[in-house]
Amino acid sequence: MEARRIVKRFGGLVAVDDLSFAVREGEIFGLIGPNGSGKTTVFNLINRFFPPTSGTIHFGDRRIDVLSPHQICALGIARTFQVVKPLRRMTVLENVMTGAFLRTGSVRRARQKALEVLDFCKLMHRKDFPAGKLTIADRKRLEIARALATEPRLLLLDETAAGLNPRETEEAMDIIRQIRELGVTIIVVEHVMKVITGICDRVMAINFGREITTGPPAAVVNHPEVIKAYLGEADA
Amino acid sequence: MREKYWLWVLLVGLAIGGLLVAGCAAKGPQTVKVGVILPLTGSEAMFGAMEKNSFLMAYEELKAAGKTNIKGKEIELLFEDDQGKQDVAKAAAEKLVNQDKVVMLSGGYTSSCTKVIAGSAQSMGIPFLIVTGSADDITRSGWQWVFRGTAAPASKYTGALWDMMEKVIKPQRVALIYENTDFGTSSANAFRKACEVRGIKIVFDQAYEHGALDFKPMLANMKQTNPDVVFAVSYVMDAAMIVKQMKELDLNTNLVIGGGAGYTMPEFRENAGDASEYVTSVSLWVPNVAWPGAKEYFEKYKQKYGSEPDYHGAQAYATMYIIADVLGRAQDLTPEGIRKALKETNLTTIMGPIKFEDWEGFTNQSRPTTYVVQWLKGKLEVVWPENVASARYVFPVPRWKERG
Amino acid sequence: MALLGQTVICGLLLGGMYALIAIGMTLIMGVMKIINLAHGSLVMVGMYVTYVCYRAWGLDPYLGMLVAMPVLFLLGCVIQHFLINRLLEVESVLPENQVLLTVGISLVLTEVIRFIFKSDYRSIATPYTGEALLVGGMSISIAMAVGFVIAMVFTYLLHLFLTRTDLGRAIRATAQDREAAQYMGVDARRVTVITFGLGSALAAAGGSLLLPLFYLWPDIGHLFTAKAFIITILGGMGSTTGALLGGLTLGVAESLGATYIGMGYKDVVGLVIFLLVLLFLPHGLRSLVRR
Amino acid sequence: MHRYRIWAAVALALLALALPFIFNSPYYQHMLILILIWAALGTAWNLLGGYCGQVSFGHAAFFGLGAYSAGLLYLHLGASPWWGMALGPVVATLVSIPIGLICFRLRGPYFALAMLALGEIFRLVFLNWISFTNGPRGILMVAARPGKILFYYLALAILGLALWWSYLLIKSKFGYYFVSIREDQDAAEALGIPTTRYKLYALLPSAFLTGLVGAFYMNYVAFIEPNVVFSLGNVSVMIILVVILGGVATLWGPTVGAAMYIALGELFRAQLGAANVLAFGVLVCLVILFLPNGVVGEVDLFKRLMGGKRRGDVGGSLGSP
Repeated sequence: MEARRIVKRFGGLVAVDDLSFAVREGEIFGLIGPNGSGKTTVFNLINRFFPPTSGTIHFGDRRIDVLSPHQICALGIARTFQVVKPLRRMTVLENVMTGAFLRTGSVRRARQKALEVLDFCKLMHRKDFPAGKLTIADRKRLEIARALATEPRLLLLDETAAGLNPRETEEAMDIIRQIRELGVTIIVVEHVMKVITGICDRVMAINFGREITTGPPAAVVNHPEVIKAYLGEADA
Repeated sequence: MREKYWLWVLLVGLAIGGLLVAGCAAKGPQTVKVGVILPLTGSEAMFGAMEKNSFLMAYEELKAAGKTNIKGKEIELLFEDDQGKQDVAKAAAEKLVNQDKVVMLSGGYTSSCTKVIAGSAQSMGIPFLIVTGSADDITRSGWQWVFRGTAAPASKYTGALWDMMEKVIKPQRVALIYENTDFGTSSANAFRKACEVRGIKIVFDQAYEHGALDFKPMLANMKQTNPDVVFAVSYVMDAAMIVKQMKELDLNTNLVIGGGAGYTMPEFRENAGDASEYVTSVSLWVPNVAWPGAKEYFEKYKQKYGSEPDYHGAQAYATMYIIADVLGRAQDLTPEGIRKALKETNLTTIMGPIKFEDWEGFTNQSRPTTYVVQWLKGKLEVVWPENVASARYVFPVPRWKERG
Repeated sequence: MALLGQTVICGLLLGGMYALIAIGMTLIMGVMKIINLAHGSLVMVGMYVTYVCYRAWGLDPYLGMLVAMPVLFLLGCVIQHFLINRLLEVESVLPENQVLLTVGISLVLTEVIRFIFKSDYRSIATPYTGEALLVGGMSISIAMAVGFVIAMVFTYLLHLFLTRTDLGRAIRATAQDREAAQYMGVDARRVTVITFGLGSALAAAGGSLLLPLFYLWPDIGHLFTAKAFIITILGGMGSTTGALLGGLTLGVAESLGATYIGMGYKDVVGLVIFLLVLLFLPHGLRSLVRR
Repeated sequence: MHRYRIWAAVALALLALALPFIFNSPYYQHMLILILIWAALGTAWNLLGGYCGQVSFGHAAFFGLGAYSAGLLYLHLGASPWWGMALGPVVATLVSIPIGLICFRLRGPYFALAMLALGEIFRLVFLNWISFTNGPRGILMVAARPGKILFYYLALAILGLALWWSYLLIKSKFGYYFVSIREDQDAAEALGIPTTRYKLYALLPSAFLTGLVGAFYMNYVAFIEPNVVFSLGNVSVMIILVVILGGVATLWGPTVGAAMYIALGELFRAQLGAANVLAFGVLVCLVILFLPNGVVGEVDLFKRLMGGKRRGDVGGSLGSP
């Protein structure tokens, strides 16, 4: 996946400013930056919740910034939401089945697929629970499971570890690693540095929608500009 | 959860039990039941209530005179509410005929409900005597079970008016406005045809939806066409709004003629105030009409219910008299027997003589007597035909600015 | 030319009346995000209160309004507190069952009034009823002009209230983001109750202004509900200036439609504009002005 | 459990077939037909409004179009309005396509109001376009008509069709997609669901069935006018009322709601005189306050009996087995 010089303006505000990056197949790519630096906007541009003001996005050899979100998902890019969006009055199983239906029209096969995914994400014990009544950790996991059920080649994870306790965070990291084993490319947006340094192959730090630096996690996290950006946030 | 459980058990129980109870009328002493379907709730309820009151008043009078006793059985009126909705009217008709076993139906206020009741009565073979519903096609459908006595077909309200038009008004340029209801469009169609026959030019012709706040755009438009006579078919309060706004616009014509309904009612004068003066209208009935009993009805109603009745009430009152007369004459109280008796009716009521005849494509339709009335000094006076006039007409009417 | 002038004037004056009724609704819709089908019935109840004041004490409708508004404020608070808020708290598949609740409320209000006052048409005759100024061949109804001015004053006062007072700001905050407002210490429940009361009071004011011009019967409410919706959407939910703009637009559009297309189609004109705005200007006409 | 449900379904079907003979009076049969009419309308609306969450306040448009298809055939061509049963649903479906494509851009209350406006536009156009529709005078059919039993079975067949389609749709991929669109449109879109297209898939059968019922209504009542069949208050809103009373997004909810609406409405009308509408209004408020998801939606026992939803679930949704 590659983004070329993407820009997004909301009225006078520039949320993403001339950002270019490429994600290699099979890697876990981290995206960090202080609050409001434009990370989630990047996701929203990739799966085209809104169109970029300028610039192009490519997936494989297809230009995807002209497609609609559901077409992008059909191409194999799935995402989770920072503010989780469970289908509240459906059970966990039904949630995941909804994702699985992208690749099959058969209820039986969708259920089978969903059960596999639930097993993979260790949500089996919650399968008949209404999604609206899950704990935060389970909801985050449900987001991942649902996205996985669409059989993506690229998975966008938006703050999967936010709000989780250390043990839950560990579990989440395990799951992400296992997903990569399946051959899925992953982009994570994360605040929790432990996750970034623990699983990412490469990390890009952004602030005010602009790239600060890209490189191996350890280098980026210790980059003076990055520290300044986070400190700046702490001051404010 | 527990209380909810009981609530739905209650609801379902009510629903199932409800229908059974609804149909089974209490079995009282032997009576001759007559079903009357009127709008007692909903936006037409005002007239429904007036008609129900009038029915009851007539019933009491008849009872006092011993005329409600038919071969040893009392007439019993069963009122049903149609809410002004046609489904409900149909349900009411079915219920009255099949559950309550009425011998005949009456009522019918709005055209749509009357049509549906008439259709049901026809297919069930039960006589239906209409009180108010005035759509032409009700008595033009060849339905032998449907009778209309006190109400004229919408297109026939203007009989007396055309006589006066030819002799007195002699209009050149007429403006026609009407509400887009069955009554309004039927009246307008008939009026257009009558103008065509006489070579009168219609310079403005427009329908409106009833209940508008502001008629000025339409009236200002009309003013530009410079009509000498306005013919307007309107519901009660629209009528008041229209003449008030004519005054505000200083729209002067030789005469404003209402096509019945709205322009003759007490509420019209109350709301329009002095703008109602000189407004002329066709009418089926006025309190000071010559038929015996009309004035007494008006006074008695006013005393008893505290408000002035209009021709709708008179229609209901007269209908009750027709019903008593018909049931009294009927050989037997089967539908066929009552139908025969209806057909032979020759009765003078406060609405004039009632005789169910077949004419001009109508069946079982009494020939209406119509009048031209005019608001003079705040009172509704009959001005045409001249032989029954209670006051002399004013024509042409003074301009707005010349009025005191 | 006089015809066009007359048409526009009529439209503007009428639009002012519409606006006052709609402002009540835009407040309610803005804060609660619900479609209140009982709004017209509240207008109707307000008109009856003013009518009773006139009949019982000879109170001019413009003064009777001052009685009707508090009464309706209370009624609105009661409806919101005991009925609608209750429903907001229960889990339901479609939030739209609130709409049905307002249908029920509207039925009940209408029928209760019918029980008390019967279905009779009622109207009042003030000295200024039916009086008009004639300016250059164009007629301006006195009662409408007065109503228009009062409507403008109310709109302005409401605008001040919403922007200058704490309570007003709390209402606006709740309208924008209920959860965020709650985090910041706004008692959203109380705000909704007050908003509904305020909306009802404004509905009563709008009704009272119409009383000298129009007439009254229990089913009159239906006439206003649809208009208020159209205006609310035209103006953008929750915006007082938007409602004013929407009211005037609808008034003028209806008038022009009535003059140049035909009286029967005037409502179609309003509805088509409504649809177009809904589709192409999601935040209402206000977004045109802002740009 | 499964066998038990099949027997229940067979028993229900037999009961439905036998009802007009149990209530062997035209009055009760009329009530039953009205219940079937409203049940079918509610079931059709429920597909779009209940499952897919697109609350339409304009279904009177489809109902009226169906009714007028039959009526206009009779008026202009003198054809039997029975042909309208074929034409009506097709017209309603065709008209629903552009309506859907336009209005599905809108969400929540905006969609509801756009549909409301459309319904009203249809009413006003049919009212004023007198040369084509006969305007407010409506269309009155004067012809000998078959008895109630035939109408009953026809209405039953329509309701059967509506339930059958609903069942097939909600048990399949479509059902899952509809509900996910209702629950969260963004999430659905991100899961690869073309939301506008699936909303249309819910609208098409909904409009088709509503038009079919409209055409049936013309045949049954034999008189229509724009203010009756395109009514906002008496058609569009009442359809929603029926669904919410019975149970949103449940297969049997609309049928139960229709039975309550007609039976209680008629009971009140016949017993309470002028207070009937007031009593009905109070009842509506009570039901919505205490059973916000309708009778079927709230009652577990009922749900399991009717195959609606397993126990342990809240607020009736999918109706999956």
